[in-house]
Amino acid sequence: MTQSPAPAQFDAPPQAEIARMIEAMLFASAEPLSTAEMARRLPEGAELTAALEDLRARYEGRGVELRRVGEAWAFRTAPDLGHLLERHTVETRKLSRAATETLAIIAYHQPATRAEIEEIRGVSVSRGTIDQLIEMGWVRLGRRKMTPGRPVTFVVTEGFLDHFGLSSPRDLPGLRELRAAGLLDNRPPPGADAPEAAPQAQDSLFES
Amino acid sequence: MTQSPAPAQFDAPPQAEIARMIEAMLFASAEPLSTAEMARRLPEGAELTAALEDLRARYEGRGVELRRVGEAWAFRTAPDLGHLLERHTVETRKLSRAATETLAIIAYHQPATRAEIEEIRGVSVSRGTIDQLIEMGWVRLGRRKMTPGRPVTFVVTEGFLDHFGLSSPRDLPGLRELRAAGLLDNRPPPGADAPEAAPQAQDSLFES
Amino acid sequence: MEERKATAAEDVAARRAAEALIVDVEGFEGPLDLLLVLSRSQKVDLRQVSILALAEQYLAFVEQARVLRIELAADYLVMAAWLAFLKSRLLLPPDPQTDEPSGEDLAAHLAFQLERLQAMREAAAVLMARPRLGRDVFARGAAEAVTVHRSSVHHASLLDLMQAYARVKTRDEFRPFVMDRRDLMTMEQALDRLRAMVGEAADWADISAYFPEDWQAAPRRRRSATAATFAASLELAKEGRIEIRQGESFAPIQIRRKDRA
Repeated sequence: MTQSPAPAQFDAPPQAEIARMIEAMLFASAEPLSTAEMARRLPEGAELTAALEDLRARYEGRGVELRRVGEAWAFRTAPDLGHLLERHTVETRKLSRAATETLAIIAYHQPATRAEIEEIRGVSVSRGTIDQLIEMGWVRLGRRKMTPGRPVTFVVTEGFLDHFGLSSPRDLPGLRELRAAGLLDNRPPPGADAPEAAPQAQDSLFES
Repeated sequence: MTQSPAPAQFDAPPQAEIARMIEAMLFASAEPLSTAEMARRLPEGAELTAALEDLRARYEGRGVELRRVGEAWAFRTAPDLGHLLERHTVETRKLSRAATETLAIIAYHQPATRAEIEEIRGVSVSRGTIDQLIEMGWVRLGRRKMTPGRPVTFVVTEGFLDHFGLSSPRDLPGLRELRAAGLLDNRPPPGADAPEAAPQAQDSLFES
Repeated sequence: MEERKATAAEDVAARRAAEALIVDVEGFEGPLDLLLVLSRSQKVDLRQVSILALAEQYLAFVEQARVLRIELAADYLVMAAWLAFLKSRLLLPPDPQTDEPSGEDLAAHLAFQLERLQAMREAAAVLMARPRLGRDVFARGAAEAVTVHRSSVHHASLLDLMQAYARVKTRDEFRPFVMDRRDLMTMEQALDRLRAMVGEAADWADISAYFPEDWQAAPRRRRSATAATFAASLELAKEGRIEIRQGESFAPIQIRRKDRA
């Protein structure tokens, strides 16, 4: 790429100067500029076409290109560099309540069918919720259950264990421990000799 | 924040390619871009300094120039071509003499306290004057001075440098001469007790 | 006639001078600015300005303002007083007894202040004359904003997980409470049973003897039967149909038929 000082063979230094002027005008303009508009602003008798061609050649293959837009001209970012004008930001969001509960149930009861999850949550589980957990790499399909209809089951993944720092789903604390740790709302248990329902339920589910 | 995909997976792109990328980014921005912001958008390991210098040299003498503005860079039209360009920005309010003097004093003496400005001008500085300069984005608060009362100081901004076409406050016209002549010294008046006690010194000068 | 004309002309000139002075005072940015303007009338380099002459000019200016009854701001008068003091210092030989700054030192500092103010004025003018952004120099007109793509990563902690599970599992603890009646004997049941049997009870017998067989063993059932039967016994005693006794605290409670008198 040659620098702008006017080539010696032209006795008209204006051409390089005209190119400079066009360059500044096109750069500063919010809209593409028509040749008529440029000519109006340039000194009289300025040879525009050659200067524009000169300028276009100068920018060829560069980060910015001089492009014809209809009857007008404009600088445009080189098409392959569009990605530089994009910025990707990643927001960390809290997992929704439905997803967290579903994930917890799968972790505590795996392999768990959708029906089992729904029974425990007491509400239906949307497809999207389980899809989201699968997309996140925390849940995957387990073996089909050997019960009528052979429903699919869901289990947690290695990625899940990794993320939550568990070596096995059995490391998850039971209800009694959760309560002892103050993680349950402080409500009196329903009966003094009521069995620890959760771990039993959990076990039975794990074994079923 | 994820990086934009690098064209080459492992090798950092060659300097010419980095220059193209910087050219595209800077062309697309009306505001100066900091080297940090550019580096964030470039492929990892991209050598910025050499590419910027390369690009600056490429545009020397052209209709558009690459300028350093503090820690940032920007393309700006060549100063001699202003007459060709439409003044699409609102004409800046004509600054009062008090405002221009205050701006110059802050620029040349920065960080400058209000007391210092007042001592140099020999009159009190109205709040509105400094507020106006701050509103224009030319002056901002600097660090508090480690003198009694810990007064706030004022410094000029990157916007100031951009507006007046300066790469750094060190490029202020005549700075070296002024310094050599001792005119930027904070010279205490004779008989003043504490050299830092500018307002007191001023008072004593006028009242003794 | 001539004289009167001349006087009128003088009056006009004086009035004009006074008005000009008023305008000038308003145009000055304080005493230092006025001093700087006055110093220019000496037509010398600021470094060689005669501070003594400047002080005299300033004092003459203030005096003129006083004669013309022009109100001067306090700082002009303060400066006048200080310059009068400086003038006396410059004219009198230095007093070797005092360590106060000499007239020359004070004058030099004033000269420095004037030079510094002048320098800053010139710097401001040079700065303002530079090619300026938006007037002489322009930024990219068709700036392209950086498109920001936002994506989300969802996060949950182990604590969130455990709390969610606990929440689900304890939801059941809040269903409406229904008493399990299988192991519960009501007083009515005990009363019915006792009424039917008490007619035969001529001898003292523990109330537990009146429990149904399947309420004897299981502690929970036995507790409930004891409470219900005791309450029924009290009821029958009130009706005068039985007598109750207890040997001592916590000894078995015994009942027998009370024969009517």
